[in-house]
Amino acid sequence: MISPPLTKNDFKTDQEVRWCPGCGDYAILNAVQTVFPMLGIPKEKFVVVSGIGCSSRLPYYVNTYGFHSIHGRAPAIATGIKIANPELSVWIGTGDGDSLSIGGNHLIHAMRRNLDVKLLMFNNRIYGLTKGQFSPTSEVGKVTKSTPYGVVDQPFNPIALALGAGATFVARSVDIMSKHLIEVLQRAANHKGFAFVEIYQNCNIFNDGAFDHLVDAGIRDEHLIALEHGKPLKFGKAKDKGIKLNGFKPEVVPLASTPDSELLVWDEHDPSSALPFFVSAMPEGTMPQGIGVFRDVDRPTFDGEMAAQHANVMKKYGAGSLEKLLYEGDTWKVG
Amino acid sequence: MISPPLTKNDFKTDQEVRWCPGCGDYAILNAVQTVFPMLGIPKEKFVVVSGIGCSSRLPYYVNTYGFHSIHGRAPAIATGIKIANPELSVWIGTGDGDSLSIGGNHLIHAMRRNLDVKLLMFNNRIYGLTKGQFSPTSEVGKVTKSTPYGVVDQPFNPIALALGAGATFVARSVDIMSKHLIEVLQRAANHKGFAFVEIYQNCNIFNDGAFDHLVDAGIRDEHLIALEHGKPLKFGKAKDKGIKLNGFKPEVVPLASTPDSELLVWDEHDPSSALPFFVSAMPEGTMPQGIGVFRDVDRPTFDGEMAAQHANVMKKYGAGSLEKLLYEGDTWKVG
Amino acid sequence: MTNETTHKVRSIEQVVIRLAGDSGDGMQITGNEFTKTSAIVGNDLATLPDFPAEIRAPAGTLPGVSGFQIRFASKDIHTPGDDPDILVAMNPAALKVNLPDMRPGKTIIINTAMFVEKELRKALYVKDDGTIINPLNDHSLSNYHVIPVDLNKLALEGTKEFGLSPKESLRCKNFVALGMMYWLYSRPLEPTIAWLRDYFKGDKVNFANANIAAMKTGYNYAETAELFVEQYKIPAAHLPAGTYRNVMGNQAVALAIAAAAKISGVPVFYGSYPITPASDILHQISKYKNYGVYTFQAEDEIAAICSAIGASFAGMIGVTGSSGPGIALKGEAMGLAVMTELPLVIIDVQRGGPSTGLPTKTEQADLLQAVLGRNSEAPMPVVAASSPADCFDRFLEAVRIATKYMTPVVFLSDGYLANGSEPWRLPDIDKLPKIDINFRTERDGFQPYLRDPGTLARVWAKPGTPGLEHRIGGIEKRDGVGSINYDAENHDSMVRLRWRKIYKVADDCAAPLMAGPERGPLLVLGWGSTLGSITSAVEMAHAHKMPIARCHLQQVWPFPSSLGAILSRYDRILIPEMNLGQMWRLVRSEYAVQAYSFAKVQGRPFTTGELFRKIQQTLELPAHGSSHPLDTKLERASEVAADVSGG
Amino acid sequence: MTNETTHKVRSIEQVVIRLAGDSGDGMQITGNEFTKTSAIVGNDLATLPDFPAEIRAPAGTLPGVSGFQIRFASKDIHTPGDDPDILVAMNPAALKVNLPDMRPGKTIIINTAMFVEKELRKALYVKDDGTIINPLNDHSLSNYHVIPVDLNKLALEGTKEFGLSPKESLRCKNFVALGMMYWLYSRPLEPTIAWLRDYFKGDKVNFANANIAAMKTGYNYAETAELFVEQYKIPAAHLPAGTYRNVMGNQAVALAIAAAAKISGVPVFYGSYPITPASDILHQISKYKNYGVYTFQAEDEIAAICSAIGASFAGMIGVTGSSGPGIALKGEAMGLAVMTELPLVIIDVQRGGPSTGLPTKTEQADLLQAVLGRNSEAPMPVVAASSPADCFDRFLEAVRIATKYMTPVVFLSDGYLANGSEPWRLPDIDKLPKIDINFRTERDGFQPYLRDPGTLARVWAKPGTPGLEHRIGGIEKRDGVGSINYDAENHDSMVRLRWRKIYKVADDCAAPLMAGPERGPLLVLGWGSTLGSITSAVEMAHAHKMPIARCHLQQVWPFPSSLGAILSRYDRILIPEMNLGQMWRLVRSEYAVQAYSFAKVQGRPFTTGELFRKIQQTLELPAHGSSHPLDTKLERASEVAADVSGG
Ligand SMILES: Cc1ncc(C[n+]2csc(CCOP(=O)(O)OP(=O)(O)O)c2C)c(N)n1
Ligand SMILES: Cc1ncc(C[n+]2csc(CCOP(=O)(O)OP(=O)(O)O)c2C)c(N)n1
Ligand code: SF4
Ligand code: SF4
Ligand SMILES: [Mg+2]
Ligand SMILES: [Mg+2]
Repeated sequence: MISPPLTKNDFKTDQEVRWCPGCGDYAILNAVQTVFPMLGIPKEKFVVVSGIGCSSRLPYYVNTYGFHSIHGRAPAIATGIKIANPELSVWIGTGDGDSLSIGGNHLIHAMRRNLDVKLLMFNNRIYGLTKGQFSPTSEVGKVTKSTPYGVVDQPFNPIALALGAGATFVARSVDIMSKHLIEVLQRAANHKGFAFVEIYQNCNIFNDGAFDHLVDAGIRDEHLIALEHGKPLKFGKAKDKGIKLNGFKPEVVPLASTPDSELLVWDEHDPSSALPFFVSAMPEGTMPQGIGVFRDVDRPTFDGEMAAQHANVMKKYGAGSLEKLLYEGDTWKVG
Repeated sequence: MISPPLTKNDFKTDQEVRWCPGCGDYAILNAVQTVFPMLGIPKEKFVVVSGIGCSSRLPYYVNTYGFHSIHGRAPAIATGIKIANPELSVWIGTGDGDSLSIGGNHLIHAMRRNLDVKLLMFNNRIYGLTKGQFSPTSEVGKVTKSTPYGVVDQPFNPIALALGAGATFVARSVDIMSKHLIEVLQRAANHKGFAFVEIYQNCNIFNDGAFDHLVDAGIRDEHLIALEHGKPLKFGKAKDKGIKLNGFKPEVVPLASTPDSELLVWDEHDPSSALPFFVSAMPEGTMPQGIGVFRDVDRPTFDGEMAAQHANVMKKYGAGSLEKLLYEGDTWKVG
Repeated sequence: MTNETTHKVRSIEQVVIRLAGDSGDGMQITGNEFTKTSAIVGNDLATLPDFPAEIRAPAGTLPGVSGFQIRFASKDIHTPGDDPDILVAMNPAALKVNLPDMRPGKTIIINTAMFVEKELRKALYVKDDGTIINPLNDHSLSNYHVIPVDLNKLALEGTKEFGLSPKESLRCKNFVALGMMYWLYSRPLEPTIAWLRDYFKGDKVNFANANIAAMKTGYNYAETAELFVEQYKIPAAHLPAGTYRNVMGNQAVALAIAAAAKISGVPVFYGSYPITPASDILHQISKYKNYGVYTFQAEDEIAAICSAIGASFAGMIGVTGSSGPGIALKGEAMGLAVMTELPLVIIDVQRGGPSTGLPTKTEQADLLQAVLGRNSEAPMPVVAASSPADCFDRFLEAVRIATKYMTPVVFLSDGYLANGSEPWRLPDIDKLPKIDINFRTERDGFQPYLRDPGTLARVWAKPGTPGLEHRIGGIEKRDGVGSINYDAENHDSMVRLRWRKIYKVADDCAAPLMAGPERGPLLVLGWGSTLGSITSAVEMAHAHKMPIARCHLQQVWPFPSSLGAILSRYDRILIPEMNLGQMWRLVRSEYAVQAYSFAKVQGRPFTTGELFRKIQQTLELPAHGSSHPLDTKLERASEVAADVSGG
Repeated sequence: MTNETTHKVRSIEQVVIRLAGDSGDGMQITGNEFTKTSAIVGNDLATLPDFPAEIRAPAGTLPGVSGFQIRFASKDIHTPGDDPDILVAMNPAALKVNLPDMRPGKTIIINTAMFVEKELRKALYVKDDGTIINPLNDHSLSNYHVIPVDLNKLALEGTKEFGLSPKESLRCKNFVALGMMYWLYSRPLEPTIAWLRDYFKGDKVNFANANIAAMKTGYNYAETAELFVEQYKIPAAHLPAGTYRNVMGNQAVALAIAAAAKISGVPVFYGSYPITPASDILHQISKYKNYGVYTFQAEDEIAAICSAIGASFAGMIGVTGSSGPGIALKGEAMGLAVMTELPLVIIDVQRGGPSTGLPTKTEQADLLQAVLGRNSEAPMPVVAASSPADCFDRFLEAVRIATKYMTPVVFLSDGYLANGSEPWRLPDIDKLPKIDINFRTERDGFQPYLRDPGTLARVWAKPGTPGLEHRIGGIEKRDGVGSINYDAENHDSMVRLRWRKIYKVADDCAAPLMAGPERGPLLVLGWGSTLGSITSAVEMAHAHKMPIARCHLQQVWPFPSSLGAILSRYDRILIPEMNLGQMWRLVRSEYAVQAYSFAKVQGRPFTTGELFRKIQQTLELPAHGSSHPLDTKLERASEVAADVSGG
């Protein structure tokens, strides 16, 4: 039976989307519904898992299998799902609070294990659902509901954390850059292993404009640098600046006076994560922030290795016999 | 009143030390008891906090205030202690399971906040107390009680994780290298902020010799590289090898044919953690593993900033009056 | 604005009004202003906000409706009222959601501007064939007294002079409605004017003026357009003399936290992770840095409680707060606090469950979790607030018990108390309960598990004190010396000691609130936020000459030592709860008494009416009888019968 | 080795022996070998290992003592015995720790080689003035029959020929002791020889031979040195016909996990985080990969249960296991499983608490946590195993309930069951209970909360099934369609529906195990691992002609529907528990009955003797009376009295 190719509409549910008008989440949902039908995966083989938060409403709006679980635990739930059925395409929708605050541990463990799931972290630098407390990505000094005198916690750098935890695919995109976002999600989908995608997302109610200084159409080319495999690192509206290594420090140089050969060349497949870490550590303000794919390396997946181990044991010993198992070892007969 | 200087004996308790004979924990305890009296801190101002594990027995053996808490939660308990009294010198004794498995989230959050505590992670790449299951630092393929067919999880690189989480002081030492260990603990003590110290520790019962290939006296100089601030990276029994940057890849080079000026120069104070991450990512096997201080940078501490914020508010508004607080706003009188 | 009206002003005893609109319509602000003004004119009152569920629904839809109910009266009242006398419906969705609660003959003010196709469609006023229904035009409202007003137009016109955009002008429509209500119930505008002036300061003063103008527009429109047949006056209530303010439960807890630090002289540490409906406590007290209150927003609930335990160890009063799902996460650490015998208050602002449940609705279903929900024998006292203002006293009581007995204490509130409000007669600061805390400093004879023979509390010796170095932890201890101990008999005696310590609180706690005869045919036993409903229903029963009594627990665990005797004096015990019989279980487990359970788990308080009817019915039931909250036996029996007849 | 002895061989009915030594002395291995051999010769038996607490104490110290008690008999027995008939003490510490349990006149075999100053000092055989006490030389053992043997010397000599180092030779001393015991109780050496040959294979064969030689040395020494006056024979017991093996509780659970996967045809997923005493389940089943058993060692207990929930969602049978502190952490996720109505078994191998407590000791104090320890109304069935072998049946029952009713189920075991062992008559594979699982595949009429009207179970539709795409989660649902729903009435009915579903199990579960008369003066009500002690005590009472009865619950929540009637037929109910009256509370809460609590929290099972005495005493107490596990009222009264007289 040949079924007609899936379309975006196939992934829409009858649920009313209940985000605030103007919320960046709509754009992300749109990208997800655009990418899913492109992947050649039957609709019933997708599972969207989430924790709790505005972002975590995602499963309700994507017409496939979904699990809106409890706060922070989506990666753990997804681990069970993938072990039970490695053939499923499992996606996690989560927030900066859900995944980096209460769920931080499950996140880093799923990353080190290289569980084959795609995690989209809607980073709005705030707890949206609970109405505006600071999150682990909020800036120092920020006044929020719970910090009337300003945040004193240093935020995480999510990309650096993911690299430190050993994630095999790490990327960043922006809610309003829909073409870029769709490309990044496709890349994530095609990666076999844990894909961590940070998405700058505007919460227009509790943290409006958090990323404007980076992503506003007018200025973004000066503040974001698109990472492209095999190419030297260049940015600027006029593509007039590049990044060069000075000792062990990154330096912005004018292309006018710098030959391409002196620029850092992007290599997303480097087995070491030192280079992407180096770029992720470039300070906001003085240096552009990377978008695109920071890292994409092949490593055996957790669920794959587990399945392989099962297959090996099965091959070696055959399907276990319950009779043998119970009756093995030191038994004796009475009567 | 001038009290006599403290000695190692002042930090011994009457509790019988209950680790297995030959366990690496003894050497770490010895280093702690050696370093504490050197710090000029009165005995009652120390607090040793721990979770659960063999390593977490540490508080019982150090004669000062101690809290043997629950599994994985030592950094959270320590956060409360430091906020309540920033003058205390708070130390955490923990294991690779306690801090990286169940306690991973508290660990990375304490690091990003730069809580001013010193955390000693006894890394024996195994769960000792529960008798030998693999831990998040166990190698792939390892056969343990819970992995009769070998571990399939990729381990964490604890140094990389700490750097990814933003720790301001990151170091590594070895149980049997007591002089080195004592120096590292002193450096940790002198750091104002979160000090993460990974200590390779031998569990001679459940994972004997886990680090022999790196730390055995005969071979260690070839496999460990001591990081020394301001100096080029050199190692080898005859100090005959160095590390040089090739593009963005580390390379071992013979010093005979390489001038010092071409070597990577160690800078533990670099505000970016890219360099220490780069070194931490050098693969075991083909490259030497760093020991000593990976990173030591100044950043405001969490407890310090919190205290400062309190002081500021107090200065600005004066001590709050309960009368005013209750009676403020819209009140009315009856009768 | 003085009230020189020619309208008939009728004096009435009480009114229940409900304001309902879209989440974006400012209903909560409007309700709060009305509340404050009513409080200032001296009415007794009670409020019940009704938030939309955690998500932000699209404007105009049913899930986006936000409501605020106020009851204000010239007499002593205990609840926000069963059903409204008057409803303000700002849009079709608000009408649709709230209409089921309106009894025939009541008044509904409707903002006609919003009853257009687009909005009606969002509110699902649609027939099966897709055509629109307009309730203003069919006969569905014929049983009500409907007052149609174009609030949008009034807002636009009333604020013309301020040069606002239409969108901005429309935002003032809630103040138009408020002005109308102020006229109808003869309330002064001044308090709200003052508040608006204070809220929109500096370059925002234009908004203050626009809203004031909108309010006056509404006020004048109500007067001149002769919308209402009568104008009402609700005289001041005869409240005890004193200074009053209006207070919500979470506010009262926040104030009590500051008070605890001030009274005891020992700082309070609050470790918390945000969760509805507890977060507002964190928000409010994070401003109290100059009161000796330290707040730490932790990475999760486990870190929150552990940090509080650490702070207690280091000599602050550790407090942690959350709601049901977060408290579930704290169970293991609560056991640690039991074992280490450190003072700690665990605030549980209960919400609808299980799991994520109904986060914005109220429930009393964490009682058994609070009392028993931990591994092994880990007893701790539990106190429960019974009204918004009572949160203040109850919280201080929790701190008193925690520090006196060196024990964790659970303080139970719920969503209804947290966001509901009532007038609070402010306490005399000098007469607040004492919280005496003595840190051990004496070296001689020091042992970490040395006890006060009266309270069985162990000493509190904080790090930094010379000579008292010691170690505590979660492993079983030998009493006194506090060393690790695995002996069988020691364990048995320590398990019992920890329980005995908790039972001591039974003799040193708030007495149950009693009303009615000392013995008789029926006792209504309650706890927590049902106090208002139960009191009203009992008063209604008394008005009907039923000789029933009420016993309300403030200390819910251990039971006050007087409770056993009280229960024995009545023929029937009725236990109404917003859960499936948790107090019913606890009372039966402790006293093996028969009791009737009245269980309702609908995310909202009991109505006085339904409780009164239940009391009536119970009086007909056998003395010393019981009913199971689920009545499963009945159900099973009827299923069997069904099988038989059907098969 | 045939037994051609000239000694008197006396036939006896039963013996209790205890082997005790340092953790390094191999007492658990020795005990297991003795157990196995006794099983093979057909005795009924029960064992009780006693591990040192979680830490590894230095050799020779009191905390380092490890023990193993075996009772074997020619009759049907239920417990490992109250006190040993014979103790083997490998070192001074072992003697000191175990002597209090020995009654006068009993036999003690002592390894004299270790009773030297250094070792005596480690065992604290020291006077106040610092001088050493040697119990072999003072009169402290004069009430016992002491048999001194130099096991070290025997081990060194017996293994001379194998060229071992002295340290290695000395490691064989436990086998010398084992050989002696084998001779004493006329057991064959062959099974142990076979085991040693299998254990030390290949290049380790030398160790096998050395240990065999050591064992024979002990055997021969016992015979030739005329250590014992008599030699004993314990004939085979009259057990029901069948094939037997010895099984520990954790083993039985592991086997049941494999069986569940095999019987149902649906793989089992086990998500767990190691914790004493549950870890061995993980260890064992991680070998069962070819049985359809998937194990995941998670980063913590929360991830463990969440992964199991995820696996259940995806169509495996999700199981998670831990002990008390770990279960406390799972509370929130257990609520999610309730709300999503997914099958899940939560194994709680209870240990001493609260908090870290006494990790290697047993306790029954997680009962109320299992039944009620979660936020809001989150009911789930609870089954409890009552013997090591019963763990197998009970676990399968838990899986049956979980999958039939689509609900989480708690399976309670404890440290005593986990590590204790008994002979298990192996079940006929064909006669194992059926576990029928039908995944929904039919699209027509599919709704995610569609229910079976009989069980109220919802459908199980796993991801990957075309056309059944749906969303589940922790927010309240509208029944049937499964969409998010915040309505008051819907919530009330869903809360009740989830409870009613659980109560249905009351009619479809294992009946209580009854013994004794159908009505009478006393019923002993028990649950869990106390079955053995209670049965023995009841049998003793029957031997004394007391007409008492026993009721043991296998299904502990909801109570089997027959229980109410059973309780009503006896004048007195006695509830013995290794906690402070948790079942006592639960029974009273459900039935409002009077009951006497017998609470003991000493990290070890009841003795038959103490239970029997309690039964005797209770028969003297008033009919339909109660005693509180803490007797706080008595205590309070006496304290008051003390105050008065003292003041
Ligand atoms: C155990 C638990 N703790 C706390 C909460 C309350 N809570 C729900 S979502 C959330 C944070 C949401 O922030 P984020 O993950 O950034 O999502 P956003 O709403 O910003 O998309 C919190 C604290 C909860 N539901 N459960
Ligand atoms: C909540 C909880 N889960 C599990 C355990 C069991 N447990 C105790 S220590 C430990 C791991 C110990 O490993 P590690 O931290 O590496 O310490 P080590 O013993 O190796 O020094 C585990 C799983 C526990 N005590 N509490
Ligand atoms: S609160 Fe913020 S993140 Fe949440 S839906 Fe609204 S705009 Fe989006
Ligand atoms: S088990 Fe290992 S880590 Fe623990 S005390 Fe023994 S040797 Fe040390
Ligand atoms: Mg967010
Ligand atoms: Mg370890």
